[in-house]
Amino acid sequence: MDNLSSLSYFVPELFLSAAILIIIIVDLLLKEERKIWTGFLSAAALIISTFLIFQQYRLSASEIFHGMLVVDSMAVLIKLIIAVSTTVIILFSLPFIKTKSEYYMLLLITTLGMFLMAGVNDILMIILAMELVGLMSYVLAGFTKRNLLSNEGSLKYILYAATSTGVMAFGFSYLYGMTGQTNLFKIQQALLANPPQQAAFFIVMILILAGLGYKIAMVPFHFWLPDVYEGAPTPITAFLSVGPKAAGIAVLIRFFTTVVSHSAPGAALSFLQNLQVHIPMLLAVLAVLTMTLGNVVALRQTNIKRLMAYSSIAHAGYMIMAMVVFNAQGYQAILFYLIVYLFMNFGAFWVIIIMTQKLGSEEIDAFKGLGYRAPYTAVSMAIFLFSLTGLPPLAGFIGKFYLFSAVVKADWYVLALLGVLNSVISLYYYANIVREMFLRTTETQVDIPVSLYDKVLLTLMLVPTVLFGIYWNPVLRLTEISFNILR
Amino acid sequence: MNSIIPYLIVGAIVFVLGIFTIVYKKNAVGILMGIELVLNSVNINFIAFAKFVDTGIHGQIISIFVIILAAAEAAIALAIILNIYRMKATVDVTQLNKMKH
Amino acid sequence: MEMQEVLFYAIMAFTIFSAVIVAFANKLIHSAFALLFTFVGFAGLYIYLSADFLAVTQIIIYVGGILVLILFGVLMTQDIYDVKAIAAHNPLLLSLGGGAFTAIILAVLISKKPWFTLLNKEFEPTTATIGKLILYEYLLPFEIASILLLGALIGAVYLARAEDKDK
Amino acid sequence: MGLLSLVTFIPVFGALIVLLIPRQNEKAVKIVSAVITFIPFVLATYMWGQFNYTMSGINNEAQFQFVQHFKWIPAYNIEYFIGVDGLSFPMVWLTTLLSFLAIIASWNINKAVKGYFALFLLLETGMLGVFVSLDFFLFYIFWEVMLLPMYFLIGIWGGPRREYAAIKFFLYTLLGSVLMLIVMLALYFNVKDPVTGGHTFNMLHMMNQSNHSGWLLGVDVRLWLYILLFIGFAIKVPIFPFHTWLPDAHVEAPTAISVILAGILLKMGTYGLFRISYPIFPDVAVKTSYMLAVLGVINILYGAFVAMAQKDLKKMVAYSSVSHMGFVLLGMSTFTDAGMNGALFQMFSHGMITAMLFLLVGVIYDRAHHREIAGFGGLAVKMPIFAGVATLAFFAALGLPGMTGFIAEVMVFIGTFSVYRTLTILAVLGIIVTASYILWTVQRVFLGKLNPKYENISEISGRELFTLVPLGILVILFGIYPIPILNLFRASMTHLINLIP
Amino acid sequence: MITLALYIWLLPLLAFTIQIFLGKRLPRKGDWVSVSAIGISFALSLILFIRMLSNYSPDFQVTASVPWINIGQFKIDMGIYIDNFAIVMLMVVTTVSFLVHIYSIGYMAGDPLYNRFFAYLSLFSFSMLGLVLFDNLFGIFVMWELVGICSYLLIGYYFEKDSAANAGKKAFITNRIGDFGFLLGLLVVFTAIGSFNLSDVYQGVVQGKLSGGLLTAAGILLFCGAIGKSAQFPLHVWLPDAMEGPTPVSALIHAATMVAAGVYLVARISFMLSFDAMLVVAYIGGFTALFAATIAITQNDIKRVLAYSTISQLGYMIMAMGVGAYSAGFFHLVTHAMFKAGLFLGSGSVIHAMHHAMEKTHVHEDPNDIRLMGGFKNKMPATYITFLVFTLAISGIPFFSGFLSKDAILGGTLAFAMSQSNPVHYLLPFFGFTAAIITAFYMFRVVIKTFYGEPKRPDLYEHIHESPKVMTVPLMVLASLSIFIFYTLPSFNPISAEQGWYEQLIEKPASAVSAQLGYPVLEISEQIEHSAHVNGMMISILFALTGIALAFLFYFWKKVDVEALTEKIKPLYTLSYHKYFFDELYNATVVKGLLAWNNILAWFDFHVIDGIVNGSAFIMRHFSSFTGRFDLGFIDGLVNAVGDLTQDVGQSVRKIQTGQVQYYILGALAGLVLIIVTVLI
Repeated sequence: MDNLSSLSYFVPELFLSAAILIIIIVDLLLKEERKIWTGFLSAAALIISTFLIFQQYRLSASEIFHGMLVVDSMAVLIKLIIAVSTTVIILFSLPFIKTKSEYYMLLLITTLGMFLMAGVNDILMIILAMELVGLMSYVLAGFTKRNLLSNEGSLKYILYAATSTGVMAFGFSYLYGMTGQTNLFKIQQALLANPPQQAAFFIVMILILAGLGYKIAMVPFHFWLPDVYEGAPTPITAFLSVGPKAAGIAVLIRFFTTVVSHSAPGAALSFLQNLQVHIPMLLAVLAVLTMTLGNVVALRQTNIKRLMAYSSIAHAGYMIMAMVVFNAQGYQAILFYLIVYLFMNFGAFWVIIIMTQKLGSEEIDAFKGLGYRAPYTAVSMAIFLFSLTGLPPLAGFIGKFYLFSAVVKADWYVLALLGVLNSVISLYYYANIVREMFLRTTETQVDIPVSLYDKVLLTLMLVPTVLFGIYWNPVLRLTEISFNILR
Repeated sequence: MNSIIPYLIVGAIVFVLGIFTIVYKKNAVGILMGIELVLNSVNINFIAFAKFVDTGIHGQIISIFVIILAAAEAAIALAIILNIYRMKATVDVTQLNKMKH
Repeated sequence: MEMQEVLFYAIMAFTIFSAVIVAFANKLIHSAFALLFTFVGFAGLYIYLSADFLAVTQIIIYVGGILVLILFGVLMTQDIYDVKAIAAHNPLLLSLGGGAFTAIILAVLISKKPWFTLLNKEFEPTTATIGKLILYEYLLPFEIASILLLGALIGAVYLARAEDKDK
Repeated sequence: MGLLSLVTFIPVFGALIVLLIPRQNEKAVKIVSAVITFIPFVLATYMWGQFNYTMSGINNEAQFQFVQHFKWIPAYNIEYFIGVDGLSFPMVWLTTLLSFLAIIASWNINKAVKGYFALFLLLETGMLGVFVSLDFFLFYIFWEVMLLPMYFLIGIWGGPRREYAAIKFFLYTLLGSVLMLIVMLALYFNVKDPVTGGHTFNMLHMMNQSNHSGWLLGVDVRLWLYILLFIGFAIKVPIFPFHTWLPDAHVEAPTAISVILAGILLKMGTYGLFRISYPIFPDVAVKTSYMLAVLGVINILYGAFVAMAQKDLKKMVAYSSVSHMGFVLLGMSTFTDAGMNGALFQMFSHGMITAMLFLLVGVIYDRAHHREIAGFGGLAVKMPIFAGVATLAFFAALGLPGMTGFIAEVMVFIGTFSVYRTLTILAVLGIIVTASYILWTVQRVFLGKLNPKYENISEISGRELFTLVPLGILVILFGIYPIPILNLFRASMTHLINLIP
Repeated sequence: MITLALYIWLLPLLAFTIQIFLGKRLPRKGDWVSVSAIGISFALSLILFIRMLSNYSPDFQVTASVPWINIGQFKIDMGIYIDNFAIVMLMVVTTVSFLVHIYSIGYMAGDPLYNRFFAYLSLFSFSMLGLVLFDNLFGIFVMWELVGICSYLLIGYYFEKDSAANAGKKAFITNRIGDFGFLLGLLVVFTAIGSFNLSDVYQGVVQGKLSGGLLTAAGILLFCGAIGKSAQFPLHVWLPDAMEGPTPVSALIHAATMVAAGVYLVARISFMLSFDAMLVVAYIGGFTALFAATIAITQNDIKRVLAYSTISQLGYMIMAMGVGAYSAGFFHLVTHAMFKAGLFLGSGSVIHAMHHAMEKTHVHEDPNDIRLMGGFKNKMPATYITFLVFTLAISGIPFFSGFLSKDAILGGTLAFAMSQSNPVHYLLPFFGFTAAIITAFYMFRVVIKTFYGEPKRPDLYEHIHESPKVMTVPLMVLASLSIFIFYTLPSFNPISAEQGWYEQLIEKPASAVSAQLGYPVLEISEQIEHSAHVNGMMISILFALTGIALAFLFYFWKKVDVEALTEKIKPLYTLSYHKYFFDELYNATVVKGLLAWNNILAWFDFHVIDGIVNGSAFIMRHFSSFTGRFDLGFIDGLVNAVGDLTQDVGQSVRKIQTGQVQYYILGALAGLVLIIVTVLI
């Protein structure tokens, strides 16, 4: 599709770009104490773009901008998740970041980058979109300039990420060399027409995986994540754990489904089968490693943000696990999981954000006796944590249920078994926080005041976490219409 | 010269040297140089393939964008490095390990 | 062997040699200057690859922009007259090992594919083509790149700006 | 209509009501909770009156009673499908009864009262839900819903090592249930609803062997699934060697929770075997039945021996549960009328007897603040009524004729003897050991010279007696005249046995 | 008839219920409730008994049953079965029980738990009557256990005394061991025949559903119950200790009724005893008879002597069952119930007196010790005379009931031995006759030491008084019941009951085994029986008199220096005095062994099962670089251990996260290389 007609498929992104520019201009006009208005505007822009994205469900799946991007239902849903998650993050940030309008601009630009990631279909666009998200994330991770940890995390992030991107780009260059194409569809056709040498192709895939994997913190490309999560301002930590991850998974799914796996009849399938290297098996091993490492290391964390960092690695592992089946059901499960993960993870982070502020510590010990000092918050936190563990009747369980069901359906029993055992391990450290909150008490039981705003946000996260555990049909319907990938 | 192999070899060697630099240098700016080397190796690959493989010149265009990226990355990285230097008076990454385990 | 060919190999050797210096130089400032030569070497190679526009861009952006930036960084963050401060490195063996493994893998990769049987286009100027492509097929990346630069600008400025009002 | 749903969900609504009561008004919380738990008991008793003894249930929806069946998540064919048959109804009734009594027994809770009662009510819904669910997914949800309240109830209101015990319980049982999750999924994808042709979680469809697709009939997979499922249930029972969570959890849990744990939760493991493992994998069940019997005997003997060595009264009772649950396993491994009914009856009977024992331990603990068996002595002098009730309970536990435990054990023995002779002999040996440790305990606690420390110990209070007497009466009543209970089982058990090839 | 029996059976239960709940509040603490209940039962039994006598039909039987458990293949009916056998047993039980109740009013007066005592007595009566009345083995077993519980409760009645509590526990557990066999026997029977009903079992055996080795096994296993309950070797150890209970209890439960239940059971199941099973029964009984008698010689506690004597006499009965002399054995059960109850009540009377004397003089010694007694015949004439009657009866002197029954047994054993080709079986009459001498000897030892001679403790002697009427009257009644007349009616033959109602009405039950096999299990011709009977009578009278004479020689006339003799046969004496060290043996082996075993298992549970993964965590710690948390012992649980393990792994993995970005990059690189290498190679 040519550029002009593509525009109608590009409305949310266009709107967001326009909004960014407007906010930059508005920012110049605002006085220091009024700069929070940029935040409100950003939130409004995101909410509007959420609706705009929703409209895109009506579009038929198609390539736009000469194959640079595709708009299909999966991309739409991922964009939806991203838009909601950024909106929530902005809501999270409003009480804390009132004067620095750059924050909101950067968030919006990142969001734009993630929107692009949801639909990238060209290796140039992959690099570009990921770098757009990456660059903004580096700045956001180091946003508290006066905080050494924040800066340290940010530096590690950029060095690690730049290297990974370099490696990935290097891999892409070879992929380009093998096919002479940059568009993923064309690459696929070229690969089918002229199958590459196996070993070389595999190495290329792994090099690319290094870049894609770093974004979703797949083992062994996860190293940056704990430090960055710990150092970054907590809202940004929360942000990084959902939005970019969703976008990263979208890219991963899209790349592998289009290039490596193709369920279309005929040659495509035989190509995959003839491939000596069993990519699903490779992913399965990596998934198990990812979740196990995340869970096992999380066991010994004392800093709650760091714990959440490792737990987010584990959750990425669960999602990768469902990817190995390479079918609609797996993708649907991942999308479902992303939705519920958004709520429960943000819920937990929101509690961490408000409580670390009030308790003045990020250590888990500091949560001691919270259940009696701020009951509503603590109970909500417990619900989020148990949901993250995957206990019914909470949304997290349903999410995991679909992940495992996709895996079991494809007869990956051992993988499923390792996955559920990992859930059991994860219970230990999640319950550890709960234990601090409820099973232990402090000498002084002073109530911690929680503002109405905090509570409302908490409830906003809590309701879906519980509701989707009991009645999740709407979410299921949403994912059902959304796992369509153009290829 | 009329074969792609020398270019690929140059690309590969520079890539390896880049990775080596990234790992070997203690100074954050040094690491940044390593990254630039890696990106350059990426570029030469793209351009070489554009000449020897592609019917068009997509590779070259990608290279342009990679250069842009390199510039932006360097700018931000240096900004961060400067920030750290301001606070800690060092850019030695081995000393930036307050967060670990 | 033709002159062109000799020159080609000379540039190649020069590039690699400069890159080696970048990697192994003890002083950062040496690395920085070696990096300059590497960039230039690459520009030379680009010409052989019929990428005239790229060669120029390489010189302008890399040498004129990025390298200056890096030099600036080097100078800002350390005392150039203090020799000792930059002498130390990370474990050499470990780093070499890492590099060696990468090299082996790449050797495998390169050797596996019969690359040389592919077409070898004749030289032709590319600037116009690139211009057309960017405004047609690559319009979107081009626009995105602008936003990216805008964002990088905002970010870098924010980070680098000394804020007196903070705290 | 909807009676069963009412029974199941009244407690959870009660929990909401409790949460709305102001924190200071502890009395109101307690009274409301008692009333709330009493309603399901009344309803369940009414249902007993309506119960049709000839309907067998097990794998035939038409044969279930008080059925409610409608779609819940249509996209995945998850249904809200509940109903009772002779297998589940006695458990439902027992659950409502014990929950009510446990609430009464919780009267002296004074820490975070609201939380305690709300969680307790939630727990009750979980337990009832497990017993009434006929959709595997629903079953699983309820199964897990029990975990959370239990964790908190042990962890917050428990004894000194409560944190350890709570997390141990939690991890163990979660481990078991996640294994079940895999089996559930595997079954789901291999069973077709004969009407719609889609996959289904409906247990009854899973029981119809012809609904399974080919590969699941391959014995290997079935065996593995059976084993996974079995481990899941075994942890709950608990079957040796998965039992080590039990002593800790029981010892640290507050009295009422121990009652629930031992009285109801342990039964869920064997209930699961009856309800799910047997009808879905009858062939594998038959093949592995000898192993089950051996495990049962190990449980009986091992539990009894270890119980004898305990110095802590509550731990002793806890291990006695391990021993007594062995009878259930032994009985159900036989597929004979006497054995299966006996196993079920033992579940019912042990639920009451062990509840009594834990209540009694709680009574002592409230007064003495310790549970060292050696630290008591001669309590019968100062607490004759208590000693009398305790003796009754202990005798019931050792299988004295005239009480339910005896009937159950004898039925199990009769059922087993024709199938596994040597094992039965070993199991019968177990009752000697049981008698030994129970009498020894009775002697050390109640008989002999009064320990001067307890010169002023007070006699059991009316409230405490109120929790014990109904159970005592039932234990004797059904011990002399077990027909009402056995009638409940009969049709279902006969049908279940017929299902086993 | 059935209704009557139900009344007889259920009245004591009613009394128990009233007593246990209301006893304390009733006037006189409600003793009258129990007494009148058992009194009515007694009267009703008497009616039954008289009806039986007047009907005069050996084949009389009435049954009635209702379904109890009925599920699928598994059915148990509960019912009542009344025949002459049962009526006689009812009579015995109610008589003794009634008398003991009355006696207890005096004996237990002033006890703080008076009402509970009567409640227990009532419960016991109920259970014992049930045991007699049930028509099926299952019901019998149930009641069997219930009487065991009553016994436990009553032995441990003075629960504040550790010895009493211990004795109760010991009795119960020992009985449980016997019941283990009983239960297995029940299982064998039910598995083979599918019913517990005695007549069904009979039919089943006749039809051959249960035959051969299994039949023998079933018989022996059921007999195991009797071994426990009737305190036969080797499970006899509990009965002497059971004397810790109040004396009326000893009389009722541990002499007259409950311990005889074993005999009753053997009689009831005798139809299914194969020859081998009978031999086992006979030898156990015979050996016990002699074995217990030898212990009784040296005991100084009056009640212990009686206890061992009871064991010995029960041995006789069991032996009689074994040799096929069922009616003789059962006869001995009846007569023994009367005189042994009498002996216990008599000794109770003595003890009661001693007790009071001791209280008066503030002496704290054992009131049961016969070494402190002597010359009581003047102070307690009624007790003395009755006691003498009972002693004569047990010694087997003509004109007393014991003679009739014991003589029948001895004759039976002799006949058995004579009918068998294997001479080894003469051991049985040898056991019997030897025990008879010893019995006469030790019983008179007690009589002499208690009632004759000089008072050994004049201080106590002064305060010795005859017991109240409420206690002596039952003694007299029992004494009169120990005279031959009652058992030989209507013939009045003092040395043979052959013409009496008993021998006429109580017939040897037909053997189902014989019917199954088609030939008699045990055939003893009339001739042999007759000659054995005559010879046996002679020898037994002779032996009894010899025993008495010896006793007088030793203890009355003191012609033989007992001390010197004791010294001479010190080892034997010690053996006997310490009851052949059976308690010690059991304690050292079974009890200690069991406890040790338990501790081993508990240790196993705690350390191995619970620590299995803990252990691996321990090893892990050694191998991994991380050595922290080393001090945590072994004790953490399985989950904790898994946790430890995973946490340690976590800790090790965490170490990779060094905080240096270059190591991160290297790590990723290494991972990348690793993937490629693993996959490509």
